Amino acid sequence: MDDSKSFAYRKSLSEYRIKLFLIGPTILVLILMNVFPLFWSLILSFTNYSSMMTKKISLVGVANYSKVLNNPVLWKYFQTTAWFVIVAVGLEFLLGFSFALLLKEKFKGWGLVTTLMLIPMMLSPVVVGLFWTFIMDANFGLLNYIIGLFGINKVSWLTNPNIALFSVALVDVWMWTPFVMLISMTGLLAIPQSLYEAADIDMASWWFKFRKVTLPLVSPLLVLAVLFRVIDAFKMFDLIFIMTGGGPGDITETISMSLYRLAFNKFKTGESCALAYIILIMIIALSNLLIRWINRAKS
Amino acid sequence: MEKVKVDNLYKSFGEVEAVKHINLSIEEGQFVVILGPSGCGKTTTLRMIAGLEQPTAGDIFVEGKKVTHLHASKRDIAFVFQSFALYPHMTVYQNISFPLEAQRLSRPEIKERVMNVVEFLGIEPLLSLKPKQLSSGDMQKVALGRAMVRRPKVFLMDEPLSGLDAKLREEMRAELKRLHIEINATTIYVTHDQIEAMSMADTIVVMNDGVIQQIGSPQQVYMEPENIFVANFIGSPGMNFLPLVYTGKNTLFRYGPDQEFSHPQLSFLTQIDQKEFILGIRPEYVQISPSGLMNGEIISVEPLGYKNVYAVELPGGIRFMVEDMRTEKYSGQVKLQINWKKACFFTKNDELRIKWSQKNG
Amino acid sequence: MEKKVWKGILIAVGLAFFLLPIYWIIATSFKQWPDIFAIPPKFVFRGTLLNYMALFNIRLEEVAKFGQVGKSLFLPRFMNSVVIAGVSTLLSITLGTLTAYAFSRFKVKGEGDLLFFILSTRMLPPIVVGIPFFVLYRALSLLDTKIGLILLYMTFNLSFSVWLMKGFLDEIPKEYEEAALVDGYTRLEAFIKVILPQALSGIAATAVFCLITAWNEFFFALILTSEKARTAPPSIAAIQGSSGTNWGQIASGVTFFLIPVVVFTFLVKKYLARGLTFGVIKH
Amino acid sequence: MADVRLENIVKYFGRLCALREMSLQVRDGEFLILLGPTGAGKTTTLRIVSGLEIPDRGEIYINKQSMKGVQPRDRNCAFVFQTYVLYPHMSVYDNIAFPLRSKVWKMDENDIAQRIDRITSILKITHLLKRKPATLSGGEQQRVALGRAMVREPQLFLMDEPLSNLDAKLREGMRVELKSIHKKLGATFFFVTHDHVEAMTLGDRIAVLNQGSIIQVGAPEEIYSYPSSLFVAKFVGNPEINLIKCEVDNNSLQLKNIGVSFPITLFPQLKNKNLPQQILLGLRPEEIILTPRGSMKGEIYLVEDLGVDKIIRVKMNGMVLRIRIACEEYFHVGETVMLDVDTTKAKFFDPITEKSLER
Repeated sequence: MDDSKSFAYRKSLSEYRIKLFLIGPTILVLILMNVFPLFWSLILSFTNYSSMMTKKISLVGVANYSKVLNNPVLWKYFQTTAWFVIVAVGLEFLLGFSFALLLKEKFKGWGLVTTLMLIPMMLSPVVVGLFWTFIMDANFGLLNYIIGLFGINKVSWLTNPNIALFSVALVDVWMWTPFVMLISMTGLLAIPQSLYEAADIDMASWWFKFRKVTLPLVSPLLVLAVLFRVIDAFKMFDLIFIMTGGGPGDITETISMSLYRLAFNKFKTGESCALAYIILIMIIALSNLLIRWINRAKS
Repeated sequence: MEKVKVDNLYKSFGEVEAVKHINLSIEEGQFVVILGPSGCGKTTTLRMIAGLEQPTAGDIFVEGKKVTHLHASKRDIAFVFQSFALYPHMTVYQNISFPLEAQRLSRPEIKERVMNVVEFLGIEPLLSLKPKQLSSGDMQKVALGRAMVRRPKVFLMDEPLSGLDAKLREEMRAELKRLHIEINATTIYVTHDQIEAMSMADTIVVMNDGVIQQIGSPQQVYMEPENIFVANFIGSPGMNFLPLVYTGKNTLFRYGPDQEFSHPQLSFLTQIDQKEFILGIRPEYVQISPSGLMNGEIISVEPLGYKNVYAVELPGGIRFMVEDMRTEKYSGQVKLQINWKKACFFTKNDELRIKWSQKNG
Repeated sequence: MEKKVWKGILIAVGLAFFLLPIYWIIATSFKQWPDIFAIPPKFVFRGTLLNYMALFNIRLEEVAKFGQVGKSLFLPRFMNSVVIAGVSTLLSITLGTLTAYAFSRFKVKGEGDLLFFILSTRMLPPIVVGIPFFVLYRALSLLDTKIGLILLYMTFNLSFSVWLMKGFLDEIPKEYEEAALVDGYTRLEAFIKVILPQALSGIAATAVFCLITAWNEFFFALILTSEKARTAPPSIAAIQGSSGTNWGQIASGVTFFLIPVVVFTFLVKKYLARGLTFGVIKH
Repeated sequence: MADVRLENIVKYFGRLCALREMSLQVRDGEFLILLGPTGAGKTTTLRIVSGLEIPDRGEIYINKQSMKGVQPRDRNCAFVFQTYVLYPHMSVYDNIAFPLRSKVWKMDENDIAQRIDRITSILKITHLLKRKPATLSGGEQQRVALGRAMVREPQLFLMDEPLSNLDAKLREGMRVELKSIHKKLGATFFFVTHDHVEAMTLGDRIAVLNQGSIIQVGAPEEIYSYPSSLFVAKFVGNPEINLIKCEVDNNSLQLKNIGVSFPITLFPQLKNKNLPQQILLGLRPEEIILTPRGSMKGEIYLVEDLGVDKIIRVKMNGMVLRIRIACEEYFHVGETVMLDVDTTKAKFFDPITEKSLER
């Protein structure tokens, strides 16, 4: 064995080299495939570049941004998106948490029932959008048949302007309520049984236990679930694209849908990059909120 | 009239019989310790008395009133959990005031009762802390405070000291004992640690395999164990056991492959219609002395400072533990002398202690 | 007793709410042409495999009798999905596990920030990243190539598998490696012989989540592929477009596509909470 | 076999100093106990000797060879973890054979089988060889961990509180067995524990460690009867030693809050020593005697019956003394008793330096 001095030197080096070898590639890939494209689109957002026309690219400064910012139609689409997020995530929270409370106590077949209920969120939004369009069909749709059983007459879910957005939100609720249910159930099951036994011994009523023990202990996870949902719902594109394509008219046009139309129908690449960056800033704000909350939940 | 009466209590989980037809009656103000190895049914019994577990059969009475199927929240019984079960999101003050708030007492009355419990336990500086900021000793005191503040009819404690380290456990034992002397509350305390049982109990209930082996005072359980299980479970190191076979000739008994000895004290055994017995003798009543009856070889010595504990191998592979207060150390071949007055004799087949009046005359 | 009955009913309603739509589309995929549009909708019907035959171009002449004409490209697209999802998962799992191992076992300077940088790349909305990728891939002629999508899905799943695998590796105590080190093994041997065997269930679960994510992806497939590398999701949506609302064939396409996802869901049901929150929430 | 020398080891974890200029010598073939409260740096010391941890400063020598930069696998010392750390996916046989299959040993299979058979018969676990660790009891797991350490016949056994997870009865049995294995193998045992009873019963010598530095090293009796500092006196011995404040004035010892005084000459340990004004008298519970002609009066405050003997606590105007009496004597709470001091065994400490005065 060579003299131990150099041997020690080699050892500490190798640990540094191991770390570099293991972490380096991932960081490189993420930079190449994420940071670089974003940087590239930032540049494009200051030009009048259009991926279809071959005319010369020229810098237009913040023209794109000002055009986007004071375009009233876009603010309407932001409003539609906000409305969609509030309705969808709100319903998901209420339904999800109540199902979690329902399924807290284990019963025979509990495993099967909970897993079956979690399938919707695992499906591809395209597939869900497709078969819900079929189910929500005005005349031969299953949904109208079922509400008919309760005496409510047929509803044209996706074509009636004042409920189209609600219908899409309903599908989002169908798909993502299981997510909120799963997270709140994890929170409920994490509460040690001995706390409820202690509360029983202390002669606490059911409502007192719920208000003083269950709710405070499960709330961090509930907030986390809602944050995850808000970010996802804000980015919603697939369902809208499949079910209504933003129609009727532009009633259900969310911001992602309008960005898609701007970039891939009208091919105004520069402008769409500018709008993309505005959306990106909002998402980063929301993600920071989520990341800070993840730190709190972890501790 | 007893404070707590357990009448023919039976509990099974599927075919596993956890508690088999036990009877217990506990007087007002008594400190009763239910002692036994893990899995002997002691905690299940305690949880049934508290109402956290429903018995399969049998009844439980508190102050004469039947409470067997009454929900835990209607029994006015306090329960200190092994894991303390403190509410993690509440401060110490809120934890202790929780039971009083649950009964919707007035705010000033809650504050007054909580504060005098807090002073009694000396945990004023902890009031605004959360459980995870407390040491295990403090957590244990807060759990106690939450139980005391309600002034319940009975205190139930499920191995509350097992989470603490050795030194703290010793202090808390003395603290709990002092507490009991002061508030004189009927307490049922469950533990697997025989030192805790011996040092704290007025009465010890030894349980094993779901059955009560013996009920008695610490001295009774230590000096006159009902059977071999109790004799071995109490005392550290446990009692030494030596199988004896009566040779039929006056008081001559055989032990090991072919060693024999006799002693007048053994004469009463000869009158029993059995030939095989087991001699039980505590390590502190076996002396190394030249006039010893039995010989053996010392295989290890454990110096404890104020005494030495020897492991002595007798012929036939039987190992005796011997405690010796003298400072000088022995080794190699020695002779062992038994303090016959302190010996116990068990029958070989049912391992029960032979009670004979003139034996300890 | 009464509370139990109410609970049973509510759970049954919940199950119906979530499962009926899925059952309905599967049933539709086995319905004859007229039964599909029956008013009131038919729950009892004579099943047929016509829709599947049309989907996989089997005995087209028999199918033609029912007016569903035209060659369907579902099978090649389905295979594209399998290849792209499979390869990208393999890449992201290997790279992700190695990186997760480094974060879990070594003290890395600025670990917190690095990890959150990795997580934030997953938060980017596809629509925002889509435009620059379209322009770049066209410049690098990666449009409509399997490699293009594989690279993209690998990146998408890489950050996810780093976080999930770190969660799994953190649960394996460090002492196992240290025991192996003292027993005469190098760190690499210790990793292969002691850590990897215990992490297999974790790796499998992470792989399944990556597969599902890549399998279900729609937006990038829509804008970055057209013919050769087209995956199933955009092509199923296209069925609707081409020959009018051919719901029978759509139903069979949808059913065939969602079966693997349902199977995978049951495989990883123990890790669902963990998988959907980047390993932040453990069951 | 192996001797270990640690020379002023310093180890920081961030700002926390785990080991402070610590030096220690483990003699060849010795059973040395490293005793100290949790957080004293015991486990860190073991990990530094085994190479799992690198000290910031200081030298380690095993058999006079510097271990600087030597990998754990090349130090030929076995490490028995507190939580046993048996590989869950391997059978008991593979767990024990694992070290011998490493590149360092490259032993062929039937040699391994032979050696395992010998080791497992000593440890009485041959019937467990096919089983997976999860199916074993605590005691069995502990023996398998010991087997994995013994199988390579290392020069040095490093043991990190291996008995602390066993229940009381099993621990007693394992102590006797560990001692006999040590005698049989003749290897050097470096054993860490926080339980002073375990230390007293197992160790040939005990090194007391507190907050990263060695306080005292000596045989069990020496540590118990002649503690070099207040810390050792309080840490070793159950129940804890009684400490009484005293004042020295013209060769008489005033026990302040008990109101009694003794002539200094009574205490041979204090002969011709220049004593500080204030000193602390240390008396172990068995060093206070209950006799009718005792010089101190007290009232019994609590009686704890441990079967083999009784611990009674006597209150003497504000101070509580712990006294050990034979189990025959019988007292009840509230009774007044007379006490006396075993002057030969009394220990004296300087309250400021907390050092023993007899050194």
